Amino acid sequence: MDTNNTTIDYKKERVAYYKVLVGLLLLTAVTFIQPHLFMTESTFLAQMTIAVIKAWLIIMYYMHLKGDSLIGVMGIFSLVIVATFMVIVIGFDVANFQFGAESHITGPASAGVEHATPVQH
Amino acid sequence: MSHEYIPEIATDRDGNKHEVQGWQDDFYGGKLGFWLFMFTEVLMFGAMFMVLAYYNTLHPEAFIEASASLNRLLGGINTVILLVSALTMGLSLLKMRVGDVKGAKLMIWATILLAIAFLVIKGFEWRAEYNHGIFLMHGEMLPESGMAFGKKLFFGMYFTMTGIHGFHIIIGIGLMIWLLKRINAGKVTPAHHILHWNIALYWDIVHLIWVFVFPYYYMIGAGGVAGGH
Amino acid sequence: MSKSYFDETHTAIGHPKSTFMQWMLTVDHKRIGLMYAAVMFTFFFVAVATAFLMRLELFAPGAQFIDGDTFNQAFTLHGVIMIFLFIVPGVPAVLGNIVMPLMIGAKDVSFPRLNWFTFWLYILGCIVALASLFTDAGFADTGWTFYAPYSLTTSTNVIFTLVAAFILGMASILTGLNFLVTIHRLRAPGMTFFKMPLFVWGIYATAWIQLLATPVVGITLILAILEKYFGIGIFDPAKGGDPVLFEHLFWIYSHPAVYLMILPAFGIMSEIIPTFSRREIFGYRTIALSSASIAGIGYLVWGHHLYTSGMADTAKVIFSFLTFFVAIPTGIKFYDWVATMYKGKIILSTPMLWALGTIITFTIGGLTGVTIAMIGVDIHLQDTYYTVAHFHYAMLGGVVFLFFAGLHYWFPLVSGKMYNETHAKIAFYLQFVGFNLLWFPMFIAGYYGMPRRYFDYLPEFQIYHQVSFFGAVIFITGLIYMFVVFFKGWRNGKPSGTNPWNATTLEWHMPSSPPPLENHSKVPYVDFNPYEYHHGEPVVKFDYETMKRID
Amino acid sequence: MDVNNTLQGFNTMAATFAKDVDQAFWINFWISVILGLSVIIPMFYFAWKYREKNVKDEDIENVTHNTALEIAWTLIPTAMLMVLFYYGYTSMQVLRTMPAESESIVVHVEGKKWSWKHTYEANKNGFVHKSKELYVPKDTNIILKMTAPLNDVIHAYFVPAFRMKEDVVPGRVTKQWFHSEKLGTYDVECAEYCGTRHSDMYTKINVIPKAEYEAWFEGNSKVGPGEKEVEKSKGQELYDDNGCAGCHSIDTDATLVGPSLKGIGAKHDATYLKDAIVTPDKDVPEGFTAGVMPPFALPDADVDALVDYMTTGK
Ligand code: HEA
Ligand code: HEA
Ligand code: HEC
Ligand code: CUA
Ligand SMILES: [Cu+2]
Repeated sequence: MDTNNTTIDYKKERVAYYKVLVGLLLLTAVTFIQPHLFMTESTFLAQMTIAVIKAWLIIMYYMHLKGDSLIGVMGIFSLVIVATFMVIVIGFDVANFQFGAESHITGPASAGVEHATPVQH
Repeated sequence: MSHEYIPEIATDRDGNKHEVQGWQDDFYGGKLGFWLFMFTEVLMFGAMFMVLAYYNTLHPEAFIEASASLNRLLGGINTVILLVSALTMGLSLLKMRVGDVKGAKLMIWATILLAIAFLVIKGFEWRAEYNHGIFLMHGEMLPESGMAFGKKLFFGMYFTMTGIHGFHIIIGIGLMIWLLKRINAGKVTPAHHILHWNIALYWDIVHLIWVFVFPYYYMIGAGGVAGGH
Repeated sequence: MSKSYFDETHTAIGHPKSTFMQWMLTVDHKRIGLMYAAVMFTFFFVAVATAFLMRLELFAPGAQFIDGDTFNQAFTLHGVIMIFLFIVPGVPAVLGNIVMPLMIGAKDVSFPRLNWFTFWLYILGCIVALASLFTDAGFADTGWTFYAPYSLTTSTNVIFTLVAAFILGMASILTGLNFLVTIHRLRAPGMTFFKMPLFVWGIYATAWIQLLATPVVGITLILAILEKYFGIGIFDPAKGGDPVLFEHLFWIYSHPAVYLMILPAFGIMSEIIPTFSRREIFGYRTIALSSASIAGIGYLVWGHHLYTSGMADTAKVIFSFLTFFVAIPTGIKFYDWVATMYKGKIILSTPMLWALGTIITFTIGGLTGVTIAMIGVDIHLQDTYYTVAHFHYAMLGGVVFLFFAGLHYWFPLVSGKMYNETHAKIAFYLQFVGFNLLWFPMFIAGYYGMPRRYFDYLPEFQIYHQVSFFGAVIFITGLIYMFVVFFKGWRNGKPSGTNPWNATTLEWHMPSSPPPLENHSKVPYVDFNPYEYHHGEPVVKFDYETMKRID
Repeated sequence: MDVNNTLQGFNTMAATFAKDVDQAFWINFWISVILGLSVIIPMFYFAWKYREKNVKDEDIENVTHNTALEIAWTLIPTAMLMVLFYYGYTSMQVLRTMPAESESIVVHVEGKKWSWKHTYEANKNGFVHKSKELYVPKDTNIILKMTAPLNDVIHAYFVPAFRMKEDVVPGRVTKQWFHSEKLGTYDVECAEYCGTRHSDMYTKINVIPKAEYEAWFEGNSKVGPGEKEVEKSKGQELYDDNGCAGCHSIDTDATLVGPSLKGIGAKHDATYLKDAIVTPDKDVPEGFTAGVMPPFALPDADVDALVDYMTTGK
């Protein structure tokens, strides 16, 4: 089991840190030009994809998870759980929101023009 | 437990010896524990992202509009600040591990400064929003204002999540100051640096959260309303 | 005589001389477990008192001696204490703390000082929870579910309760974290996952739920607080917020939480059945893995609490479908336990009586859970007493009964003494009869449409409530009786010796009774399965000085 | 409402789908009995057969596996569970598949602390019926569109005799429907906890013959069919419509949730009373807490009418 507690080569490790930083900075730059450059029809997806790549870099190199399969598996397990929550709630409940057209919170009133003060009739 | 811990030995029936892991001096255990703690953070923010996605699905246009109105320049600067601070924190741990205690302390100080800079910029952002009438319990966010539901919810979550993230940064600063004290007291040393290691991990997760908070709030509207979902 | 953990201890800070401070600052897992038990025991009287108050009030329709608001506060107090202060920390914090490290041959948990801190966090949570009883606005009247928008608009002191639930959640997370690391790191050499006793498996599965579900309710409570005091809007329909979202977030935690309660309790069952059948357990692996799969599937079924909430029908169907799959691994466990009795030698000691009693009561609780997992039927039964009866059968007739079984089972281990078996058995029968009288009529009342959280009800239902009341009297009598038996056993029971039940797992291989401070004198090497019996005798024997096998 | 209400028809099956739900329940019941006994009978049998006295230590056997049995007790219950899922699903479908609005009567339901209000669509004369109890014709589809005021809480419209229930959520519209084949009066209970008078939030569904319903619906009577119309002042009407009676008694001194309003005119002037309705938290009488009574944003004329009603009883 890799405990990351062994002796290390300072120079080599430092170079790795800088390399990752450059990568992250580049990706940040990409987030800024993306809306004007590519996947403009779905900024959201593009942005989230970039975020996932950034997160992966941080986890693997800055947080030294590379080579640690136990924690890695546990981490994936927790992510899967969060993802499942999302899929169920967003994919099944909200996607089939019932009687939305008549409801106040989703209906035409949500344009916000109508005053939202609770009114008793 | 300052005195040296000598692991116990268990002997099986064939006389082979097996080293026993005690709770004392368990570096990997300490790290594992901290990672587990970070998973709880993932779930906490995961739940908040779920709330965000919930309303995003109900009000896609309003979300993009609201996102477009955030200050991307300040958000971007803050992203870079956090990126660099993750580097300084990493370097400090690296220096600690190779025995350069002084350098490690220096790097922690650098991280603290960057963290404060982050908070200051965030403060300016919030103030500007306040002046635009967008703040909790204020102006456009009141129930009687005419702002669209989607926007209200977007900003409600924006203040909540950046607020809780900012709170994590403040905690992080506290932790780093504590770490410096422990280093000075000789409790955290190159041979025994699990605390340093875990605080570095904490700082990374604070950063990691921002990696998702930033695009979700600042960038999804960057392409204008056309760049929908 | 050698020193036991009652005589000496490690402390978190300094080296206090007074016994009292030694207890307050102790990091020893056994002492911490005992302190949890003592505190829960105190709160249990509060919760039982409120439960009894409700039963008394419901004896006849109309107001008897408390008003509606007080009744609402009573069931909230009862629910909050029972759930957050008692049953969620319950088995893990008491028996998990005391027994789990012993079972895996560890000296303590991985983070003893964190364990100490967690205990005090728990105390803090309890204090905050009960503090609002003494404020002007009074205890929350929201029910333990804190549904928005009610909890956001009521004038009672919900903030205290929300904060308390958050703190208790933190404590629960930290306990789970501590146990996970302990189980991963501190198992005795040779003890692979499939050589762990099944109670440890239960604790392990539970710890994952504590770790990965509690944060969701934590943040939900924070969001509710922010909503109430800063108006962030997410649960406020006037700003477009959706109250149903709160229900999602709440049950994302609170459903897994019910498995968090039951899994360690099932673990207790898996210890007791083989010991008192004097034979190896049937289907060790399936029991172990079913704990894991119950925990896993348990994450996906929270929506069965939302069948009538206005959630999308598609989502209901999916949740209903998934819900049924929890019953399968649970069923496998039950069949395995019963099969364990086959060709064994059944010794009906008190722990075994409790375990067998639970097989009956939890089967009823679980199968009625399956009834309300059917959407169409639950639309009728949701929020009626049928549901209330279901969860009391599951929680009281499942978790609490098994908790009691565990208390009887490990009582000699912890105290070094034996309680009076005859009296303990009488207490069991009283409670078993009382319990069924108390809750079974409620299934019928619920089926006929008696809604829950009703201070007042239609006269048709009176008969059920009255039977129930008498059940409660019998039950609580038995309960008090049982604690008297424990108390007497603790004061002047006969010394039990280290292994009074002829059990096989490691916690019964102690050098002395009660166990010494750092548990086993040496860490054993584990090259055997947890329940090895041969002709009714434990196979594995140790020399307690060196912890070498001598069989 | 006083508590001498009796729950009518809780054990009758009055709606068309009640029999589907009951069928599902009883199928479940018998499957549960079988599955439960499959655990409990062997348990008792083994506990008796292998009781301590009966077994010699040498006879104990460590049986730990039996693949055929294990597969059986996994697959058979699974199959049974799928049967249950199926019936749960189909019974839900009949409950949740709304009939076409053109072939049904649509009634709007508002649930609030602590009263129910039913509002019908306008009839031929353009008159809109509003009623506390629901009146519906036999053998007709009824759709209920339900909601609660934005500053209110969640309730649930539960009709035990029909086996139906759905939450009434502020900000959302939820629906349910029924089709009753039996004349009668059936109780409606509030099944989602909503505070002080949650257990008094009853109303009734009156299933009446079609002709009687038609006659009532097309008329302009302000009360239910068959009831004598009593002359009501505007103020009294408003008092009923807004559910004031849910919290205040006006004929007696009884304190429900808010103070009794009997003789309130003698204690306070009109300005005070107006404020008490529009901004109730301004002056809170002793023994009551702010925040319970919701503010009523009514037109001035209505507030005046209410105040008149409270002070003069007209
Ligand atoms: C310890 C706690 C505990 C446990 C273990 C369970 C177990 C289960 N529960 Fe329960 N439940 C609660 C505590 C618990 N529950 C609480 C507290 C509430 C209400 C909260 C509130 O609203 O305040 C609730 C509410 C609740 C509801 C919502 C009711 C409503 O509000 O309308 C539902 C619906 O599906 C449900 C289902 C189930 C199911 C399917 C199981 C299954 O896990 C049961 C599995 C067990 C068995 C099936 C029995 C044993 C097996 C056999 C004998 C083998 C053969 C049988 C088969 C294979 C079927 N529960
Ligand atoms: C662990 C969970 C638990 C337990 C044990 C009980 C036990 C009891 N409950 Fe409980 N009950 C709930 C959890 C529990 N309840 C919940 C969550 C609700 C819903 C609240 C809501 O609606 O919000 C509820 C609601 C509820 C109602 C419905 C209120 C309503 O809807 O109108 C009623 C009515 O009579 C009731 C009565 C009782 C009674 C008479 C007992 C008796 O059986 C009491 C006897 C007491 C015990 C059996 C205690 C067991 C021992 C201990 C707790 C401590 C031991 C500790 C050590 C030794 C270390 N309860
Ligand atoms: C949800 C419950 C509720 C409803 C509905 C309600 N009230 Fe009240 N009312 C209260 C409470 C509680 C108080 C006392 C606290 C306060 O003044 O806010 C009160 C106070 C009052 C007072 C002041 C009494 C005094 O002695 O000072 C008046 C007048 C009043 N209500 C009139 C009305 C009218 C008219 C309506 C209907 C349009 C109404 N209320 C609806 C709960 C309610
Ligand atoms: Cu309205 Cu309960
Ligand atoms: Cu559940």
